[in-house]
Amino acid sequence: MSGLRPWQELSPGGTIRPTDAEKPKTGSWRTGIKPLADLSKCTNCLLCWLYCPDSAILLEDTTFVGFDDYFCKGCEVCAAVCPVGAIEMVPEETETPAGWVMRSDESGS
Amino acid sequence: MSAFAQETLVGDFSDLKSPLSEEEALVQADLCLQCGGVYATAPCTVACPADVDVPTFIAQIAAGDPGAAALTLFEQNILAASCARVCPVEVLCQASCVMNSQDEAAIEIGRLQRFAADWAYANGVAPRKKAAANGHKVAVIGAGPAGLACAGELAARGYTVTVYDERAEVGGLIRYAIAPFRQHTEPLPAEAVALAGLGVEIKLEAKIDSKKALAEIEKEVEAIFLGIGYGEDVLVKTPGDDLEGVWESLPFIEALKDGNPPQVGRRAAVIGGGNTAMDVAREALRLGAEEVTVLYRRTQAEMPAFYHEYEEALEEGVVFKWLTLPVAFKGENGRLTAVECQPMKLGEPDDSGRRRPEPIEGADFDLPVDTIVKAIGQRPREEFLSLIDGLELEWGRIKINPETGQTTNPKYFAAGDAINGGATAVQAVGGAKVAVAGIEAFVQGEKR
Amino acid sequence: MKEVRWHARAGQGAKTVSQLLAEAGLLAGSSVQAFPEYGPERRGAPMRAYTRISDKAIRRHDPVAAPDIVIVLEPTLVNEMNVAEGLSDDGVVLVDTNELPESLKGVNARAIPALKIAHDHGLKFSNVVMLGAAAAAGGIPLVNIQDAAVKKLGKRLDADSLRAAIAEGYACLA
Amino acid sequence: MAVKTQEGAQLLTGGEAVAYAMAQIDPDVFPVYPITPQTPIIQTFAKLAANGKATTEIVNVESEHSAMSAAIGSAMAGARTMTATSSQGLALMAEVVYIAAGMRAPIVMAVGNRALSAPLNIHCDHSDSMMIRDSGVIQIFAESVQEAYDHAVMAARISEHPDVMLPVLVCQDGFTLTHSEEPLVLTPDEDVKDFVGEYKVPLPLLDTEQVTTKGIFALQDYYTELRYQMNAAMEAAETVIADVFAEYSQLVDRPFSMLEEYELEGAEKVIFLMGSTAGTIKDVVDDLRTEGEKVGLLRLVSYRPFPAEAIRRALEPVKEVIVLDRSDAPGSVPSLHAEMAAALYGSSTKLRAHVFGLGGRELVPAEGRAIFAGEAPTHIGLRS
Repeated sequence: MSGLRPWQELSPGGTIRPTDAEKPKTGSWRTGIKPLADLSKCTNCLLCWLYCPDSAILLEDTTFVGFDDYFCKGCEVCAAVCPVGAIEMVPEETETPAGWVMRSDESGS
Repeated sequence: MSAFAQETLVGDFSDLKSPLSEEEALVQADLCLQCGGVYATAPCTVACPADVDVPTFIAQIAAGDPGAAALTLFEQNILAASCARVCPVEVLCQASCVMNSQDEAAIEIGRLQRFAADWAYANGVAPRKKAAANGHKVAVIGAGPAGLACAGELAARGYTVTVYDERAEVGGLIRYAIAPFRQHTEPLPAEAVALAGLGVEIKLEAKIDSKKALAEIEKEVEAIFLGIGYGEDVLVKTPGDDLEGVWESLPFIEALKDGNPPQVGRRAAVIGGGNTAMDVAREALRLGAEEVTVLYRRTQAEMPAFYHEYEEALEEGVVFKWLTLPVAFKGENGRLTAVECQPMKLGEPDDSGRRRPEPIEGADFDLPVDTIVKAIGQRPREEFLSLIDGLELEWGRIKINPETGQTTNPKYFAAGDAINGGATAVQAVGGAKVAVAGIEAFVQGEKR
Repeated sequence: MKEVRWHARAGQGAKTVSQLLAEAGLLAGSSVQAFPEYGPERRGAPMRAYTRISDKAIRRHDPVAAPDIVIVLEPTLVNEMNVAEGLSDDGVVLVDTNELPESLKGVNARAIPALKIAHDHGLKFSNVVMLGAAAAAGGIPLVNIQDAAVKKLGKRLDADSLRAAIAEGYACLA
Repeated sequence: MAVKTQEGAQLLTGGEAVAYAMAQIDPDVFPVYPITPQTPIIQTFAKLAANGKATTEIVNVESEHSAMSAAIGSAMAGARTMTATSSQGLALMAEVVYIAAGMRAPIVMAVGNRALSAPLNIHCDHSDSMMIRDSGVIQIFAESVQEAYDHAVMAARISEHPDVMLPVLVCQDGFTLTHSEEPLVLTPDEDVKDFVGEYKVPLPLLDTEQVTTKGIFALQDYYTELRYQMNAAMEAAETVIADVFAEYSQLVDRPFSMLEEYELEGAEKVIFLMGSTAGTIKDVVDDLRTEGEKVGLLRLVSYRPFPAEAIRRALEPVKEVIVLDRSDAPGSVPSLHAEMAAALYGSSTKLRAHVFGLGGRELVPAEGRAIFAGEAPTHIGLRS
């Protein structure tokens, strides 16, 4: 287990701060499918944002703007919870047409 | 429902949906996901016939500003206070709420609306600002939801509006035909005051029953809005109609709401399967009837009443007899004692696509009752409509251009039950807004 | 050290008086301890309470096994158990009764007509009268026991009656 | 303790006394569920709070599991949090007690120790505390009402110390102390306030400036390290407890120690135990000393952390130590017995052990004498 920190360097009880949490690139876990949103259907209820287990739903202020390529692991939860059927899982290689959002951020920040 | 629970209903005409306290309203408002925004419109707003911006008014309540919430409501629905009580939110906004998809209860939009609108009236918030008079005059016939909404909208835009109604109080069916446990009279008086504040003149007990009377109004104004609704109950002659204890639904409810509650006796029956039949059945329970039976000639599947209304009636102890056609009322000494019923079976589909009920020969029976209320529907005001030149009807309904609310007589516009055959108050408001736009275009265009 | 054991039925106020005796002891400058012995908590069930009063700090926490004073608030208990069990050589058993039962004839026991005294002073319960008697047996000054009782019960009971009833119970042993 | 403690003393039960201490500290939140014999603690505390003595938010939860869960949330959020329980309540809480310790939640909990069912019993033994002995919580046992009160005042300081950050259980014997009235001197409100000080924990959840995640997931990679932290915290706690005891001792002029040595001078046989029975044994020791017997008592105050080194040092010159566990361990030996054996490993001090006091059967002086004399059965007072 190289690269892991010794007990002395861990905060009591394992409290994590955003700054000292490592950022595993869960986006690399996707197995061939990714979510895409049809914005014309999106009512911005943000259930996808509430449910996403990897905080991969991107917002600007309180408006849905897309998915975070770095974190989205393709779990399909967003598509399952979307009450208006605006999110669909598509093959990874699907091109992103206009009105469908997919954002990639290699830095993960 | 147990006899005990049923007994507790007797005399209880309090609101089925209690008002929210300030704290409850805040909690409820905070639950709203605030759908809507830059993409698709929030489903609740889409579902609202009056286009109320639901997420915004709820956000304003959540932010602790019920006054602002009320103004958001009034912007689209000047009768927001009444509609909050009588809207079938279960099948409109609340049915479309995203929470339903989460196995959660829908946000209580109706009660939140009531909270904000009532707060506004209690705190002297005027629903709309009055624009400067624009010199145009419009008459509104009928002070029901369609007429009041039309009058208020026009007045707020600077029109000089006079409303005529044959009854002693405003509100139309809200006042006279909606069950008292939904809305008694409040907040109609406050809404009437608010309309008066916008300059609307309301002439009550002003029945227009001649071409001459109508011509006088026509002379005064540039357009006339018909918010006349439907008239009396559908005429269905049944042997024994003149017995004491036989009622038609509108006089029955009106008597109740006017403070002269009908004596229903121990057993009551209601004929019909619509929302009015459900209301009357539940009123009969509250008036002390121990057994209330709804007689409907088709089955539950064909009932026009909202399913939740049927369910609530069932829960309160109303008994339903399907495929049962009342054929005669029997009595002793001029007083109703029983209704003769003809059981039916469903045959081939009729013109309406519903399977036609056919009598089962020899199966007829007598159901002992003390009161029977016929709630089969209303009939069009054909007599009044015949006074207007060039007005075309379809199935007894006023024919309009759905884009403008304009009738086939260009000076006349219409909305509400008179054009849709009997629907909800909020649909009347929605239709009135269409007509207001139509009237504006009509009178402004004429001037130009 | 004086060790006191109280016998009563749950609900007769034995715990209260066991604590009042301790309170009085404290007022008199002694070290004290008071604790009840609970069984299943049912009104009417026989229960015990204990009080220890000493010139030295009390450290032990075992129940009183060899009492110097036994107080029986409920005379019928005498027929159900040996209330004098473990009584120290110069110990005394005080019973709330008009006449001592046969079974206590060989024991250094005293009948205290506490219920009668309590009634004479308009009190419903005799426990405070027995408290007076216990204080006398334990050598605690009357005023201390009266003060302790009035401090705790004065809100519910008339202070003068309380003082008088306790004094009369105290006098039974004088 | 000498009679001088009587000065300004008042009579309170152990339950009331601990509640007073807690009310004087005035914690922010007190989630709690009632259980005999802890009931007088929360009853008194609630009364004091209702009378304005404390401004605490008392949360009536639906079980002890919820009580400790709420306490963790509260403590993590940044509120000074206390609770109380007993016996089955602690058993129901046990799962969450481990979580509280693992999350390093500085919660103070008053415990009225009581036997565990079955058979159903409401009286004292230490089985409940033993059940969570390895959870990572600090457990301090009182001998008297006064000490239970004092421990309660000191517990917050120990629990909240940045090197410790562990729950502290202020244990007292159920009924024997919780329901026993003894004279005690309350520390003045202001002194308690000053002594305990402001509640400050690092990185509270409600600190929106420094956002944190607590109650994390840790697998093979970090679980060992994070659990090991508690060993370090317990080690630090030994120093912190000693310091806090010393500081408070200065304030109230009463001695405190993690390990009370009573008549160890020249003692050949020494009884080792925890809780209120120590007082009874002290009387026995005094009597036997008068009779010329070289006996003594070593009373364990801090069960966790277990001061093994100090125990070994104290017993160095002693020929025989007799461990009295107030809990049983069917199929093995109970905790104090086993841990004493470990502490003495390689030492020349002989070890003997008994189980006593189960379900409220108090040890009487005669039995104390028999124990010293080596004439007592393994389970004290057992009828056979």
